[in-house]
Amino acid sequence: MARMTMIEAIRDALDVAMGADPRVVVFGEDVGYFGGVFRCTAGLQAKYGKTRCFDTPINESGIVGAGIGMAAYGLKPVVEIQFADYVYPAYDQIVSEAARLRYRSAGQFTCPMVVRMPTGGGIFGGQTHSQSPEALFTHVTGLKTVVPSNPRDAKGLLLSAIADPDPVIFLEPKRLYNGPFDGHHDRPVTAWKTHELGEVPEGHYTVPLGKAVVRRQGQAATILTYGTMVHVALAAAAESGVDAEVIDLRTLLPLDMETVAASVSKTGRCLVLHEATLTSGYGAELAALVQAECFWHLEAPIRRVAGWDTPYPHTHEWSYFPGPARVAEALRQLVEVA
Amino acid sequence: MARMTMIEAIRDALDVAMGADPRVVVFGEDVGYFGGVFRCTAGLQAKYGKTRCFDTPINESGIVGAGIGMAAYGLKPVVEIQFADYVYPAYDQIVSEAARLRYRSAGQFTCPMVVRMPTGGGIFGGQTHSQSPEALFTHVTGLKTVVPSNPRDAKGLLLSAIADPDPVIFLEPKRLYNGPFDGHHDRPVTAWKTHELGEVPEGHYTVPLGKAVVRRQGQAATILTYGTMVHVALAAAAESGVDAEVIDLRTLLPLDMETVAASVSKTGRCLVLHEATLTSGYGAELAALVQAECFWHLEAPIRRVAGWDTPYPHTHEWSYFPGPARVAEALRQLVEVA
Amino acid sequence: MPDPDALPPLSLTVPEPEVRPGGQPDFSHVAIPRAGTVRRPPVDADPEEIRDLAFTIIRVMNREGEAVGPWAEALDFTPDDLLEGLRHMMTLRIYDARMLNAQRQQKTSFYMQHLGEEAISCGFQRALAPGDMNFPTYRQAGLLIAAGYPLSAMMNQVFSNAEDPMRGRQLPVCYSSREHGFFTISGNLATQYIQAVGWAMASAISGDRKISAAWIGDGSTAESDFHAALVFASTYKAPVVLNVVNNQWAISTFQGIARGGSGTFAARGLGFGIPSLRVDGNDYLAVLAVAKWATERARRNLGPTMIEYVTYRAGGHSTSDDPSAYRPAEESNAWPLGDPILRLKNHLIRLGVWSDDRHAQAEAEILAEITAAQKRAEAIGTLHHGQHPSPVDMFEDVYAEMPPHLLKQRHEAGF
Amino acid sequence: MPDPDALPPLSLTVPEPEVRPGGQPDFSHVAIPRAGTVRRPPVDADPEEIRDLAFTIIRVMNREGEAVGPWAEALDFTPDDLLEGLRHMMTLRIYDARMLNAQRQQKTSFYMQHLGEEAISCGFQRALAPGDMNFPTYRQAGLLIAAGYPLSAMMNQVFSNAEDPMRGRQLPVCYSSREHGFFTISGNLATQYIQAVGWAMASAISGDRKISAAWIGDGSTAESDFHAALVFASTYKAPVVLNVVNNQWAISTFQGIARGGSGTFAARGLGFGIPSLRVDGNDYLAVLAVAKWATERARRNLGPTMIEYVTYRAGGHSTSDDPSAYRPAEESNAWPLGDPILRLKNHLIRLGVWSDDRHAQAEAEILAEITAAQKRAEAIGTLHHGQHPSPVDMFEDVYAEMPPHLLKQRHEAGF
Ligand SMILES: Cc1ncc(C[n+]2csc(CCOP(=O)(O)OP(=O)(O)O)c2C)c(N)n1
Ligand SMILES: Cc1ncc(C[n+]2csc(CCOP(=O)(O)OP(=O)(O)O)c2C)c(N)n1
Ligand SMILES: [Mg+2]
Ligand SMILES: [Mg+2]
Repeated sequence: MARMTMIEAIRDALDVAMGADPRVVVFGEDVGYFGGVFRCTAGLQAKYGKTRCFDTPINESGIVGAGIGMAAYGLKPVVEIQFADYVYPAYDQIVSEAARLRYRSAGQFTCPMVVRMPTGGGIFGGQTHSQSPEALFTHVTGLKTVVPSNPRDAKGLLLSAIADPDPVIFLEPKRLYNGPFDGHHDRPVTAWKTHELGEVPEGHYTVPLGKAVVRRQGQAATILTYGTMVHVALAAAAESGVDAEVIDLRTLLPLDMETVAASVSKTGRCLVLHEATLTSGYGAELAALVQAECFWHLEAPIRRVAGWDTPYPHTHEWSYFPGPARVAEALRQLVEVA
Repeated sequence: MARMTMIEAIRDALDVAMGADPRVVVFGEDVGYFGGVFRCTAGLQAKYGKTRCFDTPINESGIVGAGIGMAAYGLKPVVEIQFADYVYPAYDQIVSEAARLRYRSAGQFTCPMVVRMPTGGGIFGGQTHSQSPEALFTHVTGLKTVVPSNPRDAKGLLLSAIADPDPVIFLEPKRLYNGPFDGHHDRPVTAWKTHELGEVPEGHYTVPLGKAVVRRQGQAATILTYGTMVHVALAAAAESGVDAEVIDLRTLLPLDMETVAASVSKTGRCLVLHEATLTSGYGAELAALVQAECFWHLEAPIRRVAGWDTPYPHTHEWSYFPGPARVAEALRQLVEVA
Repeated sequence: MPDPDALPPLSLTVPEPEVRPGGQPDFSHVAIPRAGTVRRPPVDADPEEIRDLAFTIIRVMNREGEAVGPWAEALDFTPDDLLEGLRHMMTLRIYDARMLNAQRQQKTSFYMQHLGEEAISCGFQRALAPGDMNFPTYRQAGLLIAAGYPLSAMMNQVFSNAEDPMRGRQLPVCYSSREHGFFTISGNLATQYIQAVGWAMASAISGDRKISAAWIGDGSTAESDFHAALVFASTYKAPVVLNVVNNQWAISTFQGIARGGSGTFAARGLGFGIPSLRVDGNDYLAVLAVAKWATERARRNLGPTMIEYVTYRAGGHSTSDDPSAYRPAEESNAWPLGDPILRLKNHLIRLGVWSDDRHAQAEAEILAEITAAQKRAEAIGTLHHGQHPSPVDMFEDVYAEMPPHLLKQRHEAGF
Repeated sequence: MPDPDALPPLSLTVPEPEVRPGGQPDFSHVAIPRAGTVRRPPVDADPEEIRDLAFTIIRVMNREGEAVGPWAEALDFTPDDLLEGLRHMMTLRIYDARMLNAQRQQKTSFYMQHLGEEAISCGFQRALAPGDMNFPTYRQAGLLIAAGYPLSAMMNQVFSNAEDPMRGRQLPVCYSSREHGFFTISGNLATQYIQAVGWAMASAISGDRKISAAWIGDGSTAESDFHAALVFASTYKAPVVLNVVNNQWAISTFQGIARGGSGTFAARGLGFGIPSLRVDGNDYLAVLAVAKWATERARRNLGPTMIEYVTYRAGGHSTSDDPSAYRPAEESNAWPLGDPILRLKNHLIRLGVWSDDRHAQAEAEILAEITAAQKRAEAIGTLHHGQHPSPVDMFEDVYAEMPPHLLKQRHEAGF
């Protein structure tokens, strides 16, 4: 199997999808000739021509709005928003249009579109290159929301998303593009080629939407997380000495509640972890669901570890980011509750 | 004291604020000459002139964006979004700009602006005149989010919001504009003049932001709610025979956690109630907070009753709306948990 | 350094309509060229060279009911075609009147009429072919009528009854029919303008021959998605017709608030190098003529065209609106472009293929037809009576396949 | 019914720049009028009558370094003023070079330079008065330099050190100084264009005399808030100058993608009835001249003006960008409008107030000044070394008063 970065895996997924289905079209700011500021679409224009992969004007509402029209026509647009922080101008098109097209037309018009965007912090990107807006999508019915944590999943999930008959928000943790990152920003950078999940099968395969995966088996507590934080959680489990089970949700909506409930019912303790700001983050939904489903199994209050409720600051990046030390400390406190 | 509808109370608050402070300006679609599609600004242009209260082009991003510029200048804009369902085009300006101005300029520029909008269902408005998007604001740090449930609070909260040095999202449950509504849509309409909280003091007074109020004392369970659902909760408490304590949160962010925790610690049971769709709704945050703060007091899982996770349907309005029967049933189940 | 103190203080301009209730309606400032006087350039004309067409009004029928000038000459509609067009407009007007009345009787929650604007949607549709797609607003039901969508289906939706094709999920007038080239109407203004451009781009990407038509009101051109649409249409030369229906009002707000300092709405298109025409929206023949010109441009891959239809919203904005609060009640009568149905009727009489009697007879026939259809629809149900879509339907079509959490909620709801 | 099958299938147009890497740069398609040949209308001219100014390029300095024509004549800057302007531009260029270098040494996370565009921001600022407000993008630091904002404050922010006036919260180049008429820069494109209009409206509402200036890049004019700004500015005649810096590129995307079929970006303003000028952005005197014209319009309550500055982004988009991947490396040299610093220098030499020697000396002085300031800033700290703002600051200024939940989080964070 080929070793790939997450960028290469995403590009490969797009290549496989475009090769298999002429209806797949890819566009966004700088994605055409140049191949995207993170190079996720590099080479696609040269291979498939500039009407299948092209640059757009800088107008996120236009990108998504045009994509909706194309999807309704019968194409399968995979659009890129350059950073998740810039998705808000497109929010109306996503919420009021893409998410409701099937419903309000009683199935006459549908929106099989994927909206890809780099998400999360860890690159000193400050307020406008670091945000994690997933909760703003999970609250919107009609959307599916996906966050891969490694190249193998990224390709398989993206192929599932492209095949999906409904709009999918595909959030790519940019700090994972080039290698797994466990929050130890002061240690040497590791590359995907040293990681098992950097092995990406060739050609077409899928990782199904709505299925979580247990990344680490454990008995003492469950960590529910996704994206970059999966790696932080694994580091924290190792460093805290707490035998935590780490669940990589992969798809936030629809959520694989079965896997979640099974784990928490077993461990009796639950830590919810994400980079996004705490209040009304997706962790709130996870905590609300878990306390409802696993109430009688819970031996301690569910803890949430998340980004502080401030804008994502530039210089303070590592005070802001919920790194392994903070997670480990929370884990220890979680298992100490008698 | 004068008896007023919630519309009159809001208009009165604007009148008081505009009279006291020439920096207060009011604008939005149809708010000028005509006085707003719900008449909340009727008479203000005639009284204060068309540069203090005026019609705008139909561009919500422009309304909020211009408001931000004015607020930074030193005015106090109170803008109206015609329906909360139409706020999404302005979402970028609210999230990326209004909410972060103070922070990113280290206090050089601030945004003392109020964004008013009618929210909620119950008027056969279908998908685009019924939404409750509060959770999309509570997730955004830098904003305050307010939802009044009666004329007296509406005026006092709006005056607080206008005085506040930061941006405030002010959601007005449109089904409460003309009278309290407890979800019994098949019963005769009641008017505010028959309700104690329809008595609105004259002139200036405030209801502080961040303070909840107990609308009904009870021992068996706590209902956390706001807006229209306060009245539904009261009806459900009465009809279910469950001695529920009903808390009207009034401000969702910052939340009056003290009042919430005191009540749930006392009753040991908690029901969270809102009109907005369930998943990732504000109720998730409430449930997450309550289980964390009151874990050892909880005798049953926290229940959430909310709008179904579908777009707000037109004809099915009363199957969709979480009315007193559904709440009463949930209450009964909640107290039955042994 | 400049010294601002040397100048008087600034003040804010807030545009106002010429008259308010109590005043005397006056449209003398609306410059109306005589029918037949505006030139008709070839469809591949350079947009810069036809700028004048964005600042005039293309008109075909003169006061005598004659079709005159180059736009008339380019039309290839038979008298029968025009009689059909008249019937579409009459049908829409009578349907509107019935539905308005039904709303007063609480058989529906809400209604929006087309009074005075019938020529635009009824006419434009005639330039489209099967497979083409409109992205309409709530004031273009004439597109459906002219495309042969059954009135009974429209009524079932208006009455929210068990046969509502939208299964009770949509507002009464927010129709949808893929088959009839009518995209599902959004309650959110302007969002669909850019979707229409995307749809047209998709056709071009696919090497197909379908074109699309975007629709927007004067007030809604202020929305930002209008800009998105013009940017994309201009850049990719999308085969789309960008229609702006300037009916002078946006709820209570006169068109000057959206238009600002530009002379016309059509001028907006010029800023993008998009050929832009301004047309008498109450002149069915003029609408046909410009629609043909613009759709031909799109079909010949020459790119987008903007059309501003000058018309007047003679009724209230919706059943929730009373326009006498913000404009003189007589303003509608003073509107100088006349009534689109009367004007086409006069033309047909002038042609010798129609008469007052036949008109009256047609009116009676249509009314009978609509009344019969309405009876059938009402027999199924109306908003508060009879049979409605099942609440189970409420949970369908959120996704292609119902995810577990929604299934759980459906069970909780008792289904 | 039309028969689309009679026509060939549609295809999508995707605009392409004239050349790509490997090709020969060619700007022969850029029509450049001779300096001094474009007329200067009175500031209260009817926008329709000065349409031509949106399709030409106003230029003042000719090849010989002379200031010629009506725009030159209307300037009232002394040679000393111009020498100061030259110094601003030189300062900005040297500062940029130092900061670029500092980024390579990882003293800052990120930097964006102005190479080739210095005349625009350095020049425009001279037309403003205290109290006026710019709403800049990340490529207008010249506004700050010309307004006298200390370079040390800029560096402290670039280095994210303990003296960073933004307390570590903002990106390096996203400066803010209310005192210097420089609104806090947003990382989100175009959002501030409409805010500038709102600010100007506020001044007019208050009966004040302050005006504002909005800034946007060619690529960002595609954003929807650009439309919002033009609509509001046009409707309320806001005292704002709407600046568009057309530096030919938006990261890797050439300006044709944003501009589409319209001849120029200035043409966009015309669609709103806003007087729109196109100016040589590499001609410091031309920038001064149009800035003066437009600000005078604003101050005299005549409403908004749009200015398109024609220039070229000679460097990479940012330190994250390598332009050789998408455009010929030599393109920058082929750019026909020359270097703004050299051009002003030549003019001043021609005037007899400057010389090559004095220029070299000034360069050395400025470099020394900046190097000294940089030393001081670096002594405080750089991104990964020295002293930084306290993480406590991270929790401040989210709200005027810290709400309980944030206080709790601050405690949890250990402060
Ligand atoms: C995004 C959004 N904002 C506001 C509204 C409320 N609204 C509905 S119709 C309307 C006026 C539209 O006027 P115009 O575009 O001129 O169309 P007309 O009604 O005249 O046909 C407004 C403001 C809306 N539906 N969507
Ligand atoms: C809303 C938004 N979308 C995308 C971006 C990413 N982005 C940053 S700069 C840029 C290009 C802007 O080009 P232009 O407006 O021409 O300005 P220039 O960089 O040439 O000065 C893009 C796409 C952003 N910052 N904000
Ligand atoms: Mg209108
Ligand atoms: Mg540029």
